[in-house]
Amino acid sequence: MKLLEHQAKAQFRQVGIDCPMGRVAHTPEQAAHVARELGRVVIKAQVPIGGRGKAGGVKLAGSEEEARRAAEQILGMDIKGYTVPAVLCEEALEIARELYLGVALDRDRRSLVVMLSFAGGMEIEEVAETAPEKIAKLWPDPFAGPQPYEIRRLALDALSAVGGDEAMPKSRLLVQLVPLVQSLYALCQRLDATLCEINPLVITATQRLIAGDGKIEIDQNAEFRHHDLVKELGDDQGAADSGEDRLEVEAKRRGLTYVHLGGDVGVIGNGAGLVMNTLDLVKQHGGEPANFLDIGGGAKAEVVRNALEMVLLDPQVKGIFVNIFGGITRGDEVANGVIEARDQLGIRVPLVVRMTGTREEEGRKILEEAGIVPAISAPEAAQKIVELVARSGERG
Amino acid sequence: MKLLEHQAKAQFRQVGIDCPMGRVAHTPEQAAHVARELGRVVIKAQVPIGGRGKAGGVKLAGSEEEARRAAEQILGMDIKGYTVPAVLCEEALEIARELYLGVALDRDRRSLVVMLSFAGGMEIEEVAETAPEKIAKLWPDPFAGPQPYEIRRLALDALSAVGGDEAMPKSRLLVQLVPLVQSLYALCQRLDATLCEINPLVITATQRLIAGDGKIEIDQNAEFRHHDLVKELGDDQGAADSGEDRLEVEAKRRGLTYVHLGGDVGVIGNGAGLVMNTLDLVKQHGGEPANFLDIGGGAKAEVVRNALEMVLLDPQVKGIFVNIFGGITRGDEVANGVIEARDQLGIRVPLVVRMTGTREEEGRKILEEAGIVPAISAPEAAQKIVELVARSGERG
Amino acid sequence: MSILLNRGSRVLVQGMTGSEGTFHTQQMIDFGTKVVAGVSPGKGGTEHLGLPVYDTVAEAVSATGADVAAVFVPPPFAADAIMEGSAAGVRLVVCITEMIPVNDMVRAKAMIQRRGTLLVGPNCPGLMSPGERAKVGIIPNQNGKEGSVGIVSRSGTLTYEIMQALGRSGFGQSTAVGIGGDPILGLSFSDVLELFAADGATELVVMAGEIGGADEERAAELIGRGYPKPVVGFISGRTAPPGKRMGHAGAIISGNTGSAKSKVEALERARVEVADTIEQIVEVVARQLRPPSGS
Amino acid sequence: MSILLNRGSRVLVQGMTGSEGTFHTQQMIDFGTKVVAGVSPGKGGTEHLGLPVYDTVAEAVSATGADVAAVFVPPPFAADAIMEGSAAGVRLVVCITEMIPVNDMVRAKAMIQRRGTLLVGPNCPGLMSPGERAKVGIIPNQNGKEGSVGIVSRSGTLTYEIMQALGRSGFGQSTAVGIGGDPILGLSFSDVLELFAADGATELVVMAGEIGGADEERAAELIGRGYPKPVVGFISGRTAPPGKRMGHAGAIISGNTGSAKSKVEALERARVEVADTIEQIVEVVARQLRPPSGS
Repeated sequence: MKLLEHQAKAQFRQVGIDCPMGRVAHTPEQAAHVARELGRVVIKAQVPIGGRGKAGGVKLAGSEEEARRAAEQILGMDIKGYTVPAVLCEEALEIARELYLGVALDRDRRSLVVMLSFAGGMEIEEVAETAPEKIAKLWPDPFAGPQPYEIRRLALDALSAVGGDEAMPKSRLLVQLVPLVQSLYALCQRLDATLCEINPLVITATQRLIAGDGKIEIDQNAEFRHHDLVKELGDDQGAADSGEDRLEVEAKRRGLTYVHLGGDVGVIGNGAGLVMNTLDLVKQHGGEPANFLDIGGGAKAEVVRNALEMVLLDPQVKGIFVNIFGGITRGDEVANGVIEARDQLGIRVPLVVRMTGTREEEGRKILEEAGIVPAISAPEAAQKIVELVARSGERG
Repeated sequence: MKLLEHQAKAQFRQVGIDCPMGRVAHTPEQAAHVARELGRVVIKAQVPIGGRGKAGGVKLAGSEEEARRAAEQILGMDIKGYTVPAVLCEEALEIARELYLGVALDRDRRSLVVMLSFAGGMEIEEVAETAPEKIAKLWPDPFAGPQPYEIRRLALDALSAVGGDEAMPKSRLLVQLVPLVQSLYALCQRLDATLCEINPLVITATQRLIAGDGKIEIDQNAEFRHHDLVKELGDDQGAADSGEDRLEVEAKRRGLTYVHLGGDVGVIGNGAGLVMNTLDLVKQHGGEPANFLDIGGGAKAEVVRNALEMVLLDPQVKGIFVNIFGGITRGDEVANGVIEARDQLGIRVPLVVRMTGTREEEGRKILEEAGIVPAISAPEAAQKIVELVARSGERG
Repeated sequence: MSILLNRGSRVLVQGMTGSEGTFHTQQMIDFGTKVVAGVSPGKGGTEHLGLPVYDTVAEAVSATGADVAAVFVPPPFAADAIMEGSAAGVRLVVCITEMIPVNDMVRAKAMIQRRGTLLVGPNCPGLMSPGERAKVGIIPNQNGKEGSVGIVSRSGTLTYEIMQALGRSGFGQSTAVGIGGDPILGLSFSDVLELFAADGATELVVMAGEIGGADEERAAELIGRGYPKPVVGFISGRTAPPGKRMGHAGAIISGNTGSAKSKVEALERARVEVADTIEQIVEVVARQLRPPSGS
Repeated sequence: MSILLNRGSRVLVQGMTGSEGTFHTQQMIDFGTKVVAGVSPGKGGTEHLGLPVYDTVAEAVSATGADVAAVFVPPPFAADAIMEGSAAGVRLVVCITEMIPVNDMVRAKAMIQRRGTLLVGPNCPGLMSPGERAKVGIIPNQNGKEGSVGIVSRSGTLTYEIMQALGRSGFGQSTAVGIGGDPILGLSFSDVLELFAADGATELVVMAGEIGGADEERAAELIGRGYPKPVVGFISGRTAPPGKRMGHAGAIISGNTGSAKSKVEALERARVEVADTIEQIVEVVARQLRPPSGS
């Protein structure tokens, strides 16, 4: 799960990472109230996505009145599909320099990587693309974590990559960075995060390091170890209507692996690779997949029914392509599930079922008897569903 | 520092290790009050030393009245030199079996060792002596800590060392021991402890694992990382007059490395090895050292004065042997310190100073001029101080 | 011949007494695999599927001489199971379990690497060497067909599809390896390609990648430096949008890395023919190898 | 010749700019040691005692070719300094710092062992090879005298006493090593004994142990299995009571382990002559070696 900025900062504070003073506001009045206390403030949209600044979701306010107006503008605005439910109002920092500091999963190295750059404040992906040498990296031993000497070296590498910096004396920088990096890394481990990022990490005019913004992503697979926290944070985000796709939320509730893609051809299959390949086939034949839905291995009729129901919740779906490879999953089970669902749900949109492997004969026979034409080859089936959907579009 | 049982258990609880319900009582009335709540209780003397049971410091009480009487007997009693300031009153457990579980420093392996034995409840040193095969051991990687599979193996080793056990099914034991050992080890790391011990670790009649007693020793060298905790625990112990040697407490306050030994020949030297050797020499010549006092390297006159003052706080001291090897420490500095101290403190007991190494000539000259006879050889000096003390004893 | 697994491999199953473990152990035995023991902490001393069950892998190894461990334990315990196998000295661990926390895998991977243990998976279907009648994992038995195509893939069902499609055209496998759909994997495409390069029974390799990570690009580099056998490529997830995790934890395009385009291009730069569909894979294989005996 | 340190050793000093570091670095230079650099994080680019100062050991090593690191940094940072030296590839780290948390040392020890770095200390006076004009640590310069006695000891001042007493009778040292008074040490008595065994310049070894731990007993076992040179033993703390830490963190008798009695007996079982006083050490050495040239 992705934490909102203020949620991430609450985690930072717990491990002793300095953050600006501030509070969350849900109304312009609350924002004005915070400005009364803190003076010059920054008002920031709380949405789990980058690029808020460019979208107008971050504003500086020098007075109560300005804070109220800024919050008015930001609250409820749409940022990349997310409706802004709340703003974070924080003291405006005197910025001497902005760094980037992040702990992230490095797939290539099969390890966490600590990244530090003096080219902070901007999109780090852009720096990685255009000036990768400006990002110093450290791959700590996963058991030992980053050692002080490694962190000093990282800092010195980052420093020399920009030819030095005057915002803070080197020794002061090293002394502050060592515990900061250790805390961030420990937090990443403790939360089972795949990303803990401070961007910008601000060097203030008074030579302190303060987390200007925070991003944390908790590994979905590890959420069972953080049940209470994930629930608490999720409730907080959910209550505020964080803009997560409603269909995906529903799928999660149903225990299905579902991704909403926005087209009109519903896709169901067993196995992530197979479903991805099915999407590719639909696209190759000129169709637009509505979703990714993997029913996994060994699915029973009930699961197939659940999946069909889910796909149909998407009003854009004009046809469904079920692609099953029978390994542990049995063709007859799937066929029964499809028919059950069609009959009980009164499915009207075209349905193409491609089925091969274990009990494919039995499955096909069941489908044929129920009036559903099964396909053997996946490309054939893809072509067929795309045609059927196109025709229904002409009709409708 | 050594934690008292109830202090150790408070730490255990913080990491999720089950302990019996209970509270500390400083008066018999308080103890009776706890018994009213908990029913059958155990009343235990809170002193930082083993063997309380044999000394009569642990009693079972079936009623309020019995609890009051037991507390009356235990409070204020002397256990191996410690006056009992408080008792811990705990629910009496239904014990099915007593195990031993400890994490300790293993010098030979240069590592922490986890020890588990089904021969718990008794002095583990005795088991180690008489039936070492009954203690299963695990030396975890110091960065990774003990892994679940290692802990299961430890448990199975301990189990098979006693030919199995019926108090709890094996699978249930394994499931409970894994998080318990991990918590205890993590606590040991977190507190920079050199010992975290649960003895007995009780298997209750209801097949739960509960810490019957707890011992924690925090590494003196790491106390700077646990300043608040050490102060809090120390205040708690100190306020209750835990019986720590008053002279050693005073020496700590003065920043001196001092051990009270109980004889009548005060010993001061520079370097732990040298002082130990000086004690040996005193003993070889028939004397009884009063203390160990190491003034360390490069000591100035002021430190020598402080040390002499400290040694004289011990009323049993009838003579002082100062043994200095001049390396970084300079003979003239030491000599000046000795004379200053003698004059300002009005030292009356005999003083023998042996001095060699850097500026030994200058030092000896200063001493001679001030009427103190210096010695060159340490054995000679030892003989001399022992004689002088013996003579003063005859006189006194 | 084959890679990783052969007729002599002695397999123990961690989590054999669970329902998944039971079903698939039976399947492995039916395929001809020498399964010699199960491991279930607390159940040591019992029997299951006619095999002895031990409390620890160490005991199982010393009692049975097992050299391969199959892991079927639930996600919270799977990384520990992998490390246990490694510490007990097995040569190869095959971890079927999916949904293992990624930081658990980072640590397990570091530990087994230090010890030199080979790992296939996690979140994978395992591997099968039909000519050796040896299978570890969950690849359906009926898909196995002895032959000379090496298959390496990140997906389970796609592997089965490819095996079946090739099989129907008469092409069997030397070994089929599903390396898994997670971001942190044991053997990579490159590792398996190197093994196939040295395997006498393998004449051609089918490599089925997908979006996410850069393992396919690394494999392409390896091939580009000169690979002794023809390789047929396949990449799924070409139409997946960035930032969405497509079922597999590892199948996600982040920023500019992991796109199908980058992978296809890298493979083509290495002169690997990349098929668009499974049917095309069969065509290319047929063209590259002599006319198959079965058709 | 000598052990561990010789004329060619190039020494860097971690914490050189501190007061202790400054004083002892000057002493080392005065003794003839090739000190080539200092390391003080944040002070890189400056000069101190006429030597370049670097921010990291890695930089110092690559710029100066240093192969020995002396650690003079305060206890909270000392274990990290040891690991830094090891990671930067120095052959030998000598850690003078005392009062290092024991768990820090457990981890540092595990890390450097993995890398094969030698460590002397911590809480030690360091070592000196007078014939090579090389010293790392704080052994007073005037105590150094070239000769054929190898000294290994857990105590600083006792080492100086022994060096001085032997020196006054004309016996110099090949190398004198103070291994330190902590419970967790780098080189043990056995390690140093093995080095002396192979050193051509060493004719006899004086081994000065003390209460605590079982390193002396282990060394006795080593000697008992056959040691090529005479060894003179010495154990201090014979009168120390159990449970009291006698200055050195390592000098403590716990339960039945670590007593002087056990150590003396173990050495005597290995036919090592154990002296009761420093004067006796000199007597035994004199008897074992040819009449010294200096007396």
